[in-house]
Amino acid sequence: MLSLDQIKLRIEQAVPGARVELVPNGALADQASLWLDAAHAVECARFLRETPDLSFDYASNVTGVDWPDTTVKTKVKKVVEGQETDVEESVVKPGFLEAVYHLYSMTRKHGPLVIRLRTANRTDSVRLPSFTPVWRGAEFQEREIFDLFGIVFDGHPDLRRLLMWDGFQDHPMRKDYVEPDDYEYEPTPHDEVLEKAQSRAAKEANA
Amino acid sequence: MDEGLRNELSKAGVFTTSLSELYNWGQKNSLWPLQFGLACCAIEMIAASMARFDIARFGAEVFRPSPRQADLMIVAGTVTKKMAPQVVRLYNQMPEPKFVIAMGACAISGGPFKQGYNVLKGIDRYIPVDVHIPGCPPRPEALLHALMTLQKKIEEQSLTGINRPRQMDPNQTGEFPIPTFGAHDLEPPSNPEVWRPIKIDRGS
Amino acid sequence: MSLTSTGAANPFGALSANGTESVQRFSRSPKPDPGDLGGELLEVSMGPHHPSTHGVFRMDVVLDGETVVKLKPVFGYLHRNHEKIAENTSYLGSMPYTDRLDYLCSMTNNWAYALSVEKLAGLQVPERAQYIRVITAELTRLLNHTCLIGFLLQDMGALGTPMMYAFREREKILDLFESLSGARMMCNYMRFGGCRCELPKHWLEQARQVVEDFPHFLDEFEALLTGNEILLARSQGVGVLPKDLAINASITGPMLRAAGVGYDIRKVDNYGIYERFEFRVPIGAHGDVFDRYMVRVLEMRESLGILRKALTDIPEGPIMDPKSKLRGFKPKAGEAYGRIEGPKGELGFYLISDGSANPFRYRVRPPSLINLTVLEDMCLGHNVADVVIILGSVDIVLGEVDR
Amino acid sequence: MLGTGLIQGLMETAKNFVGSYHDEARLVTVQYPEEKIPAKENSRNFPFLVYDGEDPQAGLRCVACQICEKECPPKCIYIVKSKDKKPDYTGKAQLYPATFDIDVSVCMSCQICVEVCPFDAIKMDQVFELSTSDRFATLLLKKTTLAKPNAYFHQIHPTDAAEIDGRLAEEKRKAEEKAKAAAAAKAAAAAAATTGTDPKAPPVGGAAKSPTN
Amino acid sequence: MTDSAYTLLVVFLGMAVAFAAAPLAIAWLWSKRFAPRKPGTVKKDVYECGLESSTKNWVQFKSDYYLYGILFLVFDIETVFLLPFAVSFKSLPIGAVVAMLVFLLLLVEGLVWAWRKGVLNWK
Repeated sequence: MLSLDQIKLRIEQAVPGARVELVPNGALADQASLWLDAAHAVECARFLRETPDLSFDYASNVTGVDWPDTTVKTKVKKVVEGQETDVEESVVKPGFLEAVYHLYSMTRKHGPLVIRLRTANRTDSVRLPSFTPVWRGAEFQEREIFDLFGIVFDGHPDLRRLLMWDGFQDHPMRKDYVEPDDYEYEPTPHDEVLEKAQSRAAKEANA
Repeated sequence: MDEGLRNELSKAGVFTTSLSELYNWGQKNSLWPLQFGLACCAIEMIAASMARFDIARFGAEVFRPSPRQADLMIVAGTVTKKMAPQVVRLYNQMPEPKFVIAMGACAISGGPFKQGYNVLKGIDRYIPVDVHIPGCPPRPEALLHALMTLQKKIEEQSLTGINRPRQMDPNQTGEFPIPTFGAHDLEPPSNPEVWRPIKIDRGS
Repeated sequence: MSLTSTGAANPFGALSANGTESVQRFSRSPKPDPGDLGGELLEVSMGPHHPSTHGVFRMDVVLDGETVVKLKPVFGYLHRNHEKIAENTSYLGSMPYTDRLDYLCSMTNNWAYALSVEKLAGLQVPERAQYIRVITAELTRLLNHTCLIGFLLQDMGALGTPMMYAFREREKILDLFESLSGARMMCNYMRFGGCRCELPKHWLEQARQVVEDFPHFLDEFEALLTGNEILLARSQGVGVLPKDLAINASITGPMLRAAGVGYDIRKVDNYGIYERFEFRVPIGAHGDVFDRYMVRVLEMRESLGILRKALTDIPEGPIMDPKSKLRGFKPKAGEAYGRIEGPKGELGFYLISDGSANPFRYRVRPPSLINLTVLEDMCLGHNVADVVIILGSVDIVLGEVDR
Repeated sequence: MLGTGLIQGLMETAKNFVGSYHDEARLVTVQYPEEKIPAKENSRNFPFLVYDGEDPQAGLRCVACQICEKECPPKCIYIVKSKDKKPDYTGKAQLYPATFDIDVSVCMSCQICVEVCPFDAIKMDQVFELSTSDRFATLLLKKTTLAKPNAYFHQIHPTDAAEIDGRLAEEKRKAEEKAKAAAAAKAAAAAAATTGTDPKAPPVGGAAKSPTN
Repeated sequence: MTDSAYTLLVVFLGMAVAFAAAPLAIAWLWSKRFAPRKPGTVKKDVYECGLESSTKNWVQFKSDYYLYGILFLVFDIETVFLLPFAVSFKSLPIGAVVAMLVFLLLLVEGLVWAWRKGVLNWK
């Protein structure tokens, strides 16, 4: 199988204007991934599937990942009223939603090519191009990501909630989803369940 | 009709019984379970109905697919919030002398999936449960032991008086309200008539 | 409405379903005008509580008489939030939950999860543990395929008899797993870097005994089923899955091999020590229900070959990598995707770790859910009774479909 | 000829039917209440607490370290530490659990608590006949119902019990040796102190080595 | 009352009716005394795999079912005629047996014709 850089070059030649970046993987060197920009993603996907020597014809796994906003604390020297003090500055890095595709080739039998698509942010612009027209195997998995993470896939033939009931609001697999508090009878309370039970008891006590 | 007299008569070949004993004896030995498998416990329920752990010896091997012909509902597996209205509707559609066995940790209290957002923490929030079987999944013999517990419980039923079964008491409810789907949880989260948890005083 | 008999190939010409290629999608007006003999379209939901759906799976089927016109599967009735719970539990704590994913094959679920965590943390597995993993995985494959054939024949109407035979064999294998790991179905036996406990004293002899008796049972099973005309009539030419649609729809496992694509992850990835066993991968020719049945029967015979070889030359030695820690296991930040050839298809675990004791993202690639993508394409034009058999031949387990 | 497969299948079932009268392999049914499948040694159902000696509360091996409470995946163990201490098998003063509840209706019998317990205090039982009609009272097992003697542990898991007892006895022996050595050293120091010289006070007798996991 | 031949018949008729009506009466008494009626909207609802029956199910069926109905009816009546014959065919002369065989043959021939015609084959 070609190395990731060669694939990156091949994609950039084949699809003019496509921005492709390499995303390193801390734990496993051979499973680094390629980030594609949303505009040209579908042409890159078709290119990856059509070219004979790559022929990634099998989208094995489609996963949704929720990267919340991270506050990065940086120590920075600042002059405050004349003295030189260390001031902690926390910069809030905006989070995003991500769809990760693991592609394999059944005809060439070569290993995972990991493709990442990222949304602009987690709140209003959560649209991504759907790969279902290219690989039909991604249909249900993209519906599951829409249901549990909230990424809207343009071009998906039948985008509905896959697992939760239709009247369900919010997307439960996001990190900031608040569960309904239905632990009335809790004989072995633990950490956050204990806090919920105590806050509920307090509310009932003064209510 | 004390026991001593009954023994002599039976030695002499005369067998006496009462109407409720006959009714209970008939009912307990022909419990027809509803074919209602949800998850892993359903496979253990099927294993219990196969050759090795023969459930037919308790008269319960006829698994009726439709609730109209079943009188025992074995809730075998995790009851999720999306499935709970269907479980309560099936329970309501069963003819009246009906019993419920909550098989497995998930059916009793949500079990290992208790912290899930889509898991109902136990089916006794909406329907009355007669026998609980802990275990994940309980062994097929545990299901047979539960059937024996249920049969003992049916044996002690009396046709009249205060602790007669629910279906014979005209003023007890014959139907349990079906929860509807809300924004994050079922509306109402539990049925107060059926779900009366005790208060655990944790002191600390 | 022409009343000419269609000379189909197999013996019971009159009773079998006709070909599927020439079915054109026709949309019938809601209220047919009085002269037309055709009825209206009937919407039926083979709902969550249905004897033929192997659990709580729902299909909204639109019928024109007996022929299926549209079929939409509905999922989520057993969505137990396994991935959300795994994000609040340690790596070791999620291992017993993997037994509950595909609750017919717990050992292969454990292996897939252990394999991807070993990839993530770079752990080595000693020789003896690799052999034990191959033995338990192949026993699980036998278990799963016998159960499936029992359920498939139950769907076809052979109420009970094949299931009784299948479950009698399953109990023998479950006894082996219980004496090894302690529980019949939920073994929780593999750890990251090896296995949890050593084989009991006589376990290997009992396993060899079971593996020797199994071909006798298989011949009995095939004598009962494979030649059976009713099985042939009801499964040949039913639910045909073309080869290129199978690849494009990411179908894996026996369904894919029945469609004619020889893709078996044991041969492709060579994970574990599968390159030491030579076994053939059965491939079907037509991709219909009968081919899926035959591929699974032949796969069981191949697994027996692997088991015989593995049980003879299992070495002595440690079963756990001494370096791997049980508690406080914190792999370094990064991600890994490990996959194995489960009895139902490619079972993969995609783990993203941020260096803490709990995984940041824990994703299971469910072969049953993805194999259902083509359920509608296979069922169009068939009778409702055939939909039941096609669903049975896809071999779904709801714990894995809905996770 | 049409139907040979069917007849072959019927012959198969006939063979099985006749076989079920004499062939042992075909008689698989276990008549549950009367006959019981002999429990396999490793088989596990719900945890129980092991105690040495006679008094269940004093002999408990559990020192309320709450490792099993943290590691339990479905979080079904609840432990409250005691205020005072009691001597454990090596004589060292250890805490003990004031309340130790296991909610059997949540437990998934995965035996992770047994694996992570450094004091071999919790083991897996083989009792599975726990079906009750009253959920709240009987399915929350308290410390009193959980505690079972070491002899019972020997009865259900002979090899594990023997190996653990060997290790515990060996640690007890080492602890006693250390205590004896410490006592001898203290006696020597006291003797030295009385003879006027004031050697540097020898370190206080080493604490008994905590049992290794 | 005059013991004409019919009194025996009337008594026999009364006993037969009583024999049939007795269990029904007991069941009715039992349900009135021990099983009070508690009808509910959900209990009366159509059972549709646990779901609420959304679409209307009184829909105009395809005509092919009609053909199956007719074929079943023919063979149902045939078995009804076979019953008395099966009870008494030992004491019947050869002629009656041949007549019944002709009757059976006609029906089997009808089945073969229908099968050849592909009527059983669902389009």
